[in-house]
Amino acid sequence: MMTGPDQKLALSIQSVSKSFGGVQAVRSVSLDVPVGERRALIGPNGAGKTTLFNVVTGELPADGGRIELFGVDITHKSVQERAKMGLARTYQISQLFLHLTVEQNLFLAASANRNMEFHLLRPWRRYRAEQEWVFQVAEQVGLTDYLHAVVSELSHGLQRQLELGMAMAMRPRLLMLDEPAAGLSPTERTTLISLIRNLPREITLLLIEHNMEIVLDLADRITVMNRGTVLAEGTPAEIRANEEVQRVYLGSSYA
Amino acid sequence: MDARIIILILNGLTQAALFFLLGSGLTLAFGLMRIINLSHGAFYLLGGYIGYTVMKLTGNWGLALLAGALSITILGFLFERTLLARVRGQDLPETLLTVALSMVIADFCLAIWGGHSLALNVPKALNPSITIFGITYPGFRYLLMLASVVVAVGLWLLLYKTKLGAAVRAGVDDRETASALGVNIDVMYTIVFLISAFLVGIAGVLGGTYLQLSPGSDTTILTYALVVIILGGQGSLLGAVVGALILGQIASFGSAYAAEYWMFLVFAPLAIVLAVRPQGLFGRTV
Amino acid sequence: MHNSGEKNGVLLEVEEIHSYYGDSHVLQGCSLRVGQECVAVLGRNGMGKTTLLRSIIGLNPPRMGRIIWKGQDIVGKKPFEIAQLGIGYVPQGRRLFPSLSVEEHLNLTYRRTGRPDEWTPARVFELFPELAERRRLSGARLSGGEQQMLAIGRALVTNPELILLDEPSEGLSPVAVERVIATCRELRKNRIAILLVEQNIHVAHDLADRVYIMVNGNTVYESSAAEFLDNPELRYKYLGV
Amino acid sequence: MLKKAFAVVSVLTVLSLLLMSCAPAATPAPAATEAPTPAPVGEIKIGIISAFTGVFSAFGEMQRSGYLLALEQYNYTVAGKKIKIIEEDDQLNYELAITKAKKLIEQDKVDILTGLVSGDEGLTVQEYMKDKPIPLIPMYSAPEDMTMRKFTFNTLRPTWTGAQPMDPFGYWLAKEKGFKKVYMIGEDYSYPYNQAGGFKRGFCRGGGEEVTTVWHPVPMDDYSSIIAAIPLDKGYDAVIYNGAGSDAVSFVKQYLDLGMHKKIPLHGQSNTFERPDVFSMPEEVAEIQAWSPHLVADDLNTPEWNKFKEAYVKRWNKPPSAAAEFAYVCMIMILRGIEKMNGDVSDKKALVEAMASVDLSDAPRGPVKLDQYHNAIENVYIRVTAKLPDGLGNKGVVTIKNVSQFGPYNPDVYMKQPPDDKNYPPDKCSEMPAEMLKVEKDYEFVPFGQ
Amino acid sequence: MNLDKLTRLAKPILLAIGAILLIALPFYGSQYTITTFVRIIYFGFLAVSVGFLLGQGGMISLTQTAFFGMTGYAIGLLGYERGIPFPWPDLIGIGIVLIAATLVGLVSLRTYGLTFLMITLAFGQVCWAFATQNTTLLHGWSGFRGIRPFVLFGIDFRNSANFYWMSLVLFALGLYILWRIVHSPFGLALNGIRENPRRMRALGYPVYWIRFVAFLIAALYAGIGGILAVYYSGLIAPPTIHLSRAIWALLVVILGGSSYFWGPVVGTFVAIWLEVLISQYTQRYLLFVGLIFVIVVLFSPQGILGIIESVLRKRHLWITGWLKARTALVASGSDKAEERPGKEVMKKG
Repeated sequence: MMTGPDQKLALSIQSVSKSFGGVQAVRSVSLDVPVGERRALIGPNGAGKTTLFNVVTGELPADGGRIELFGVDITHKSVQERAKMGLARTYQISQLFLHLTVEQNLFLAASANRNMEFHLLRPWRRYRAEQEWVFQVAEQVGLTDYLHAVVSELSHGLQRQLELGMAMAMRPRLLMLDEPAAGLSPTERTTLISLIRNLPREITLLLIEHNMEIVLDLADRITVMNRGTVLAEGTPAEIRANEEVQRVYLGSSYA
Repeated sequence: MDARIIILILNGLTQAALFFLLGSGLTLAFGLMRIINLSHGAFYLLGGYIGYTVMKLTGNWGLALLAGALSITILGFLFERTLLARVRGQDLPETLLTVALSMVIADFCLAIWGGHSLALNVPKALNPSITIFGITYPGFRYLLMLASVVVAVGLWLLLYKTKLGAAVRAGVDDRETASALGVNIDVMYTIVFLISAFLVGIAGVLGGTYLQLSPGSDTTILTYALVVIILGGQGSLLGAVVGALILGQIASFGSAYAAEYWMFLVFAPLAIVLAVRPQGLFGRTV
Repeated sequence: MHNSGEKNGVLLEVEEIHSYYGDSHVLQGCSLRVGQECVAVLGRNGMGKTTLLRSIIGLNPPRMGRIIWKGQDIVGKKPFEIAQLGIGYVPQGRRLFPSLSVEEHLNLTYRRTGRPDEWTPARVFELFPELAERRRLSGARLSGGEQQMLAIGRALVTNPELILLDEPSEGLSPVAVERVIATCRELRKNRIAILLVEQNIHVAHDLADRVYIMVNGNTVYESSAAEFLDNPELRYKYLGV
Repeated sequence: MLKKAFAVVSVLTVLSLLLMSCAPAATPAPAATEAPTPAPVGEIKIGIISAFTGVFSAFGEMQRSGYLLALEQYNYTVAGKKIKIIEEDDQLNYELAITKAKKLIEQDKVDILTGLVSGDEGLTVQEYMKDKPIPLIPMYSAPEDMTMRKFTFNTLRPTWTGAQPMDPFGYWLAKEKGFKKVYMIGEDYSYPYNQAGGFKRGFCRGGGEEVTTVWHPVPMDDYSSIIAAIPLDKGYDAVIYNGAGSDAVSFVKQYLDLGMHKKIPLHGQSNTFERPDVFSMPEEVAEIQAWSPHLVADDLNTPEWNKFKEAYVKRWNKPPSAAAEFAYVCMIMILRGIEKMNGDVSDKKALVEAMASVDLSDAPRGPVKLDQYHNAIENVYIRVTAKLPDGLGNKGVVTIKNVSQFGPYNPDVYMKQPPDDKNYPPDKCSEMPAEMLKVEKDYEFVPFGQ
Repeated sequence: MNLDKLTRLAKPILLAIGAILLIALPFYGSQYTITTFVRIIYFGFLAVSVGFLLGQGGMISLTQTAFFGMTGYAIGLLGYERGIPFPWPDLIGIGIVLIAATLVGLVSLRTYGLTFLMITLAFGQVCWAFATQNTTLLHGWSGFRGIRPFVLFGIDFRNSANFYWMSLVLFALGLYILWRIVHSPFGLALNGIRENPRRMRALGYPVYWIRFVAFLIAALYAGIGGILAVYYSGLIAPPTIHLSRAIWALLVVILGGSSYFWGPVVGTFVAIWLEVLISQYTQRYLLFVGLIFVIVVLFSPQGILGIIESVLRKRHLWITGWLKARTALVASGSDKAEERPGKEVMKKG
């Protein structure tokens, strides 16, 4: 279950900080995720998990520290450059192209890093390789029947599946999922978890989730954050046994 | 310094005074309501025309100023309450509604006051030739600059020294939270819109006195006002001051030294400001 | 203790409301009651807790269902009207106004009632002396804990009978969380009802008389706070902890 | 979805409101101009393009009052034929003018085309009409080339050119008033070029030395920079403002505001002090006694003028203006021409000839006849601003009789000169081609009213 | 089935008939009809330009008329006045449009929504004011007039039929190319930006540059329309690029249906013909056009094409419903509509 220490790192975060106004959301966080690992990031609300995500993807600039992606320093690279290096993410609140079809959404994600955005004259449907990849991804995330449906007419669960599909379609090497199951019904959640579980193992996974069930089910290792810092890191068993985590995350220290 | 240069600077300041009256209300309304009132130019024209008619009837310039300002305020109130409030929050329909109103007003003005050029003639008492350091300049223009400074100070006091001003600023920052805390944001909208209409009504009469009024003044004036707020930054009072000063001097020196190109000269600061700070010199990122 | 709501008469009653956020159906028939007490709404992320508070204060009016405040249906009223009826709101993430100073925050929302024990900016400064020291400072330049105090203070000066608190402990240091808890106790002493949305179970544990559990936009469980919070099975079932 | 639908609905409503508001409001289609349907046999169609809306709408309205008066006097019937007019508004947009002209000619198949306010409008439509037989009668449009270097047989203009009143004015200022140097500030477009050209020729011929010309773009709001730049120490006898409409109002007001009239006198071109613009100027305008030339003076007192004025005031309840009189005369010429043809307008060439030979010696402003290029030969009046019983206006000072578009010059020599523009004729009289200024017989000045 | 075949055939047949009718227009249409169609084409270019930005990219630009006028001014200045022979002034004009679009685009495309609208409005007005103020080059209010079309390969385009055919070919070509662009990965990316620029950025798309290229394409179309306009009307002057024209173009796009590819074309066609037809009866034709706008909008905020689509969809439903009833009796075929009841039965079972 644990990946060997000799393996290369997919993501390496070294003392990264980020603050908004007077609030320090992320304080000198360091985190290493080896290639191929499935890592969960847990912690109470406001622990700085989503902010850390945004800093890693480049949507927010880091105040300090260093971020490496597959051994390359990306601290000052743009969102686009990071995406091109194989970094993909999903959002806590779905960020989809609501008035396009599922197929179009997936195609946009699939062709994102293929430098096709300025191909002006050839219809996108004629890019066979991308088309096939879109079908493949659609199948992976269970959307084959909805390829021609307009996204805004899909149910919330299907939209979350598409959110995952969009990230998958980018052929990521590091996939970051921000509460993929947020707001789903139990059946929808089960579907989504199995979709995530069946993702190819070579994709490194970094996952924010509140639901312990999901975390224990999916993660190889868990990092616990609290108030902007890393509190603990370990295998699910270790984390479960960690009293400090219990205290903070379950909030029993004040009892 | 050359007397001519001084006169040009004074001209620039006079124009800046007018531009500030036009731009300040517009920029406040945009900051709070997130709409651009594209009927601002038409308000200017109508205010000026109403002032003109009152002046014709009574011969009292002060009354004309009052009538112009108040009538536009009332019009602004009716427009805001009956039409804009219906599409509140949908910025595009709101904005296009103002376009429609501007066209209706312009056409209405054409029907009532016709196509010729009209101007208010200021009483001599308000317009003495004032000679300072050997430079003679119309007193009315000094009056215009003074009025503009008074308005700027007044707006500043209103915004930063009163509870109303705090409410407006809170609304600009976060209108949802302000309203959830008991601030009647709709009333704020109306008040700001009224201030904006009042100022443009005054500007109409002042502009109709030192310039003239004719069909087409509305779009020209609207363009000036937009340039002022794009330069200065949307929602910023200080921005309106600075934007107006810049545009005023460009207009004055431009029309003296490069009459054929001066409007094009406006393009340059506009492009530079937008390239460096898309939100304008003193605007906040939205 | 847990049935104090019934004893003191019901202040707020939410009946089967359905609210939407954009196209997504967030609240699906959610109901609850708040009397003269502190009620906590618990649940995982994305279950609709924040939307519930937004629906009550009128920022996200429900499309179906009723919200009764002291016998009056307030659905369809504008947020400021609801606020003026005596509901204070402390939004998630504080949401202070960056261009207003601390003092202006309090003066802006201060609503005179004429009661001798009313909350005035001065009384808020008494309660939070650290804010008094920073009264001229912009709200954005306070520390997280101070921001939360100001957010509570500015709701307090509207002199509400009920305060809606949305995750007050979020992102705060333990000391600041303690401060928030102490403040809420102070409010309870002043007979201000509290509707609290929390993720931090211990805050709920310390404050709440009753709890509701929200799952998928619905309140699926209701009990006294102790009954729920001291039962690990229930906690695990609903909150996964 | 509903919200979005409402948004789009409101957008469209707004835009359509906007469209409606663009519709000509000042010109309700009068019942009289609508031909009864079905159209009677032998109906004659006159197409009219004018700026009924837009910045020149004042002229459009005045024109309309003028030609409708003429038509009503004829009861819309000439030689037993019903006259149908089709009015089209071009909003002073030349591109629209050409579209409307195409519509009137290709679609409505009008027999005669008239109207037109501005010079550019006129040249544009003439350009389109040049290979068509339909007669074109510009009512206020004044570029001299329309009846000169670009003369087309079907163009008839019983009104004026830009230079026509200005040449005698310049001559009079130099010859009678002894002016040597004047400073002319003008609007930067073709009509003022032509006015300046006429002025310069007349001024130099009369013994003047220099007309310094300065041009400003139109429209402009603040003239004080330009006024501040007028050199007071270079020995200029006067400033002449070569502009009209809103520019004139602003310029004159600011000239007085800055107190310049105390330092150097101000005069104007033909339209500078015209009614109704002069009404918007300060009362002091009457005191500064500014001169300007035109074909009409507000205190004309001839039987023809008085008769016209009476009818006009009775019909429209306002005093007539030059634009109204011009339109009236044009329509009278058209109707008399049709009358001459006995109502048969199928031969357009004959119709043009008939109209060109119509007797207009009873025109309200004074006798009018057409020269070989179909432009009017008529009286020019030099006037001075004054307070008249019916408000500010212009009192006649001097009459110059029978002025043609060529002035006193030889038409052939005149037409060999390049058209007037902002750099030609030159500012200095010494640089003016000598052969140009040679005349056989020069103007005589008759005191006004004699 | 039969109906499907029919509808599948109907489209190309109707298209072919339409194309033939359009091509043969000079043989049966009146002079004025040709005039009007040429106007539809050059204004169509302008509307397509505005519609492409609005419909595909979600940008409301009020600078498009300035681009429309720039080629005209280039032709007037270089071709008519300086006598530079055809195609050079036209090509230089296109070049100027692209340079101007680059300047305006680089600056304004950093903003979205109303700010973008406001900035493009200001730039459009600056161009207009420049055209009116500059007399040395652009002749201020007068502009240029008397510009005549060219003779190319022995074809005289001063002949209105020839000119019409040329315009038609250009328009067809332009629309075809635009259709390809809209359906290319680029067009899709542009749609993605309209929907959610933030996600597009996270996906790694150069959002700014995609919008920029779209802006250039739109400017190019406006510029080509301007070339046709100047040759056909023979003149270019400031009123051509006034704000009211920009608003008119926006309105036409919304009338046709801004989210449809053919929306701007349909909108222009309808608006210009309405203007022509109604103005024969009343001076107040704009009021009638306005009323028709309101009616269209009440029934479909998606413009005329929105109405047509919803009518067709309803018809289609009705027809399939009818077919379903018939086929149920026959109980044959694998029509999709019949699968549903089957599934339900299965569930129940």
